[in-house]
Amino acid sequence: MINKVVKNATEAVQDIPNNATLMLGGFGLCGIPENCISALVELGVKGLTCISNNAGVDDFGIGLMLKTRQVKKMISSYVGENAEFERQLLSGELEVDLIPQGSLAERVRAGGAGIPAFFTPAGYGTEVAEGKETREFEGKMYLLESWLRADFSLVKAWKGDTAGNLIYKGTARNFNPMMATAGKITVAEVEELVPAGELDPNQIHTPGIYVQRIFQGEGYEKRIEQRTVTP
Amino acid sequence: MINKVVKNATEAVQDIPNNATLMLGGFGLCGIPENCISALVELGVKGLTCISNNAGVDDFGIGLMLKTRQVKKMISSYVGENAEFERQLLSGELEVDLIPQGSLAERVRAGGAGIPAFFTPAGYGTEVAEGKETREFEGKMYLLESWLRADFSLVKAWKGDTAGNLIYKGTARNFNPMMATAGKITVAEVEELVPAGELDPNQIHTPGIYVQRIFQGEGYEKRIEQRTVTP
Amino acid sequence: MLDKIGIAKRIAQEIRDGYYINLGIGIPTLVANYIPDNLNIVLQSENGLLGIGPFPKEQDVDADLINAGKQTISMLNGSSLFSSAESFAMIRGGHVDLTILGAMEVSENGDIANWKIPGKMVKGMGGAMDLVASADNIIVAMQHKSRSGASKLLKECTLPITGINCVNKIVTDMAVLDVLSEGGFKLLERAPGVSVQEIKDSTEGTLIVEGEIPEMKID
Amino acid sequence: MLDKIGIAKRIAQEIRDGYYINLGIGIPTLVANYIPDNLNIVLQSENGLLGIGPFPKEQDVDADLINAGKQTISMLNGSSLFSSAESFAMIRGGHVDLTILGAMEVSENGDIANWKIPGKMVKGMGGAMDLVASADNIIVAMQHKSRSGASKLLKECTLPITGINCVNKIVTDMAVLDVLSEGGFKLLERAPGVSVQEIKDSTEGTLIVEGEIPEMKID
Repeated sequence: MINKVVKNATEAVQDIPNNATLMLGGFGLCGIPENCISALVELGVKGLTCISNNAGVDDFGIGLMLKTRQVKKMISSYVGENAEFERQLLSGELEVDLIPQGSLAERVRAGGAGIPAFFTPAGYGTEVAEGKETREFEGKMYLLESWLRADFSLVKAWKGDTAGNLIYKGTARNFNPMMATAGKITVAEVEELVPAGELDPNQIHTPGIYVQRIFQGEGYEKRIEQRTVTP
Repeated sequence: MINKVVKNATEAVQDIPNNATLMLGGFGLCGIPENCISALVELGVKGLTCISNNAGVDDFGIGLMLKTRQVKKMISSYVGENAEFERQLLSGELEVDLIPQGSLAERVRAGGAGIPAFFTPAGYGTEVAEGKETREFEGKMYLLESWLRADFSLVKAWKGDTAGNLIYKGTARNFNPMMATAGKITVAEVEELVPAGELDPNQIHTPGIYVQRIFQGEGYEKRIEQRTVTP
Repeated sequence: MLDKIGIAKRIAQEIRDGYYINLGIGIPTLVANYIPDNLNIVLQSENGLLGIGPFPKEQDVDADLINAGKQTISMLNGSSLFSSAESFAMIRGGHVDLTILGAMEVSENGDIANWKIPGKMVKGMGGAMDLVASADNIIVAMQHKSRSGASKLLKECTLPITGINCVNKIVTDMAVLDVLSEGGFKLLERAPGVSVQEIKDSTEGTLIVEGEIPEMKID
Repeated sequence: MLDKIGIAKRIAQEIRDGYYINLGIGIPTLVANYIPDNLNIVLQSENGLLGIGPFPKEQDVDADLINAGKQTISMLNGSSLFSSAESFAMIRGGHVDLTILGAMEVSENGDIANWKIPGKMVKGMGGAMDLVASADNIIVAMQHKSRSGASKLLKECTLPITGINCVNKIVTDMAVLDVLSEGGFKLLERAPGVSVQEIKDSTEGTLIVEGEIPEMKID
């Protein structure tokens, strides 16, 4: 098997150029590529287009890259947890393209799966459908959505092996599997990196073919946005 | 959790009417719903449209249903292993619709996923594209394919639980996961049925929401078409 | 007039055995607390989980296990985890039996507006547009009137809409209403102490009242 | 003239370190036996496996583990299993680096015919149409001429085609040829003992011969 291991996040993202299009896995702060985000902030690349379901919070996740003005455009479904985001959007520093969450997920999957466009009912009759082709199938209206792809996809998994196979944990899976398929270069950071052969082939969530670089991350904070407990 | 357990294949398929459209999982004879097929032969329903990657062999798999003339139409990608199939096709008793394997898989997935149509490059410029809409995306030509859905989907898994969650084994997974999503009623037969809670939620291949009936099958033959070994 | 818990309790009565249900943020989330124990239902979380359980005990909190409202949760026996693409495949494919969500406005032909207020910061539609465009059975939980007293059950939505012709039923603090496929709000039940006239006065869209309108029964 | 093993050995020389490869049935399958040990490659089986290993020992045969030719196989360390939809997503999405397949005919603009002969029983295209329409790098393994001596490298395919403008390279028993994007078969190498003239005589489509054509080096 091909060994895809790189040393750390810095090595993994070092060739990401200014104005690149990135996909970043995660839902809220759950399952985000924490190490890669830190390395991007350190690297200081600018003009990034970030495809990510959310935009982090003010002091964590993609919020860290917003603070340093590295993001030119966000493509997301929900960006409501971030005051700095709001400020940059209102001041015109930041562009935002809001996409229904299911369409975002499916457009990313389509990007990885070689499907340039597909019909979905989401957004029909709303402003999301403006300028888009619509069509009726079996009495219901749909609109045509196109694939999304990225120069680099940055994903976070629970376990990975040296061949690039990934296993996610809990709801930290979310957008990571599709994004792993839709990057020209996909970088995976994992909590535990094991030699090829240690993961059960039957239980792999992301086959190694989609992953070009992998490393074991460190110091995961895994912040919780809404800590809700049963007393 | 909802308990979806039925006693056996006979109970699971008893209400399949004549002229129903069925999906049957499997690739060759690997991962086919053996118990359900036997029960269908016993039930004697006629005029079936069967969506299945292959059509079994003369004396096993869907071949058994061909022998009893229960199949009106096959929708498949490859049907080359079956002499009775050939006889019925040439005599006009059987219709066949041949679909590229990837388009078949994706059309079934689309059926389960509420996507009525999508663009794929497979078959462009060939007879498969005849009568279909074509379109260029980024300099490459694609054709529009539509979803496939069924009245009943019959799938085979390795393990399942009473809530309908399924785990497949090896390459017996193949078409089963998508077909499980695309049947109005999905029947799952499993080698081992366990109480809800015994399967790791992180390792489920088919979430229980897609499965309406489940039972533990018996007497699996698991025939091998090409037994190839290293001496 | 019902409070939020009353609305949640009344909606819980709409739930049938065997349902897979997606609950939106706000009042819909409260519905989970009032589902009768004898019903086997499964809650779907669009970030990739079937089988949402109660909030975890403090020692069981797991940052990798949250619901679509980003709250820490637990899983029940028989749960399954999956990607966002699979989750919305499930939603779009019509596999979820019931969707309960909040709204800012509903029109008499079943349009819903719940994602954007002009002039206010746009937060995004999240999964709402997929949910309303895909589900066959949508119940809206909402206040009948705005704080300023304006009806939120309208002839036409004034806010940017989330989806069209999609709402089946509305439970408000004042009433239970069906949205008819041919258009119009059909009054089914009154909240305790609320008269038909009060509901008429609070409904800008076409209200259809046939026969005696019973009062809701809420425990 | 090369035998089947010779064709397989020559194609194996086209493989680069790190490639993910889909091998068709027939000669392509043989290629796996001649890939240099120092290359790390992964074989994809379109029925849902990355990391095909050798045929299993008799005692390890598993009916649930077969390749696309329905042969029992084994898995290597680092393998992964997936559905047919995922498998063709991988193929369609261009993630497989090299596709090697057989053909009945190839035309000088890269069309390939390998699934159907009019008048004979149609078995179906299986995954061939997806593979040829999706792959960026397709090598065809084939005999240069039919049994009756007719060229199989044609100006235009006579059989129903599997895909258009898709073949990049052809390795036959007589020659290695590139299919140029502007059309034409560019002769790269001769099989041992085969002259350029013999290749010319055996190629109906436009053959482009520039300079000295070296003989293949096969171990």
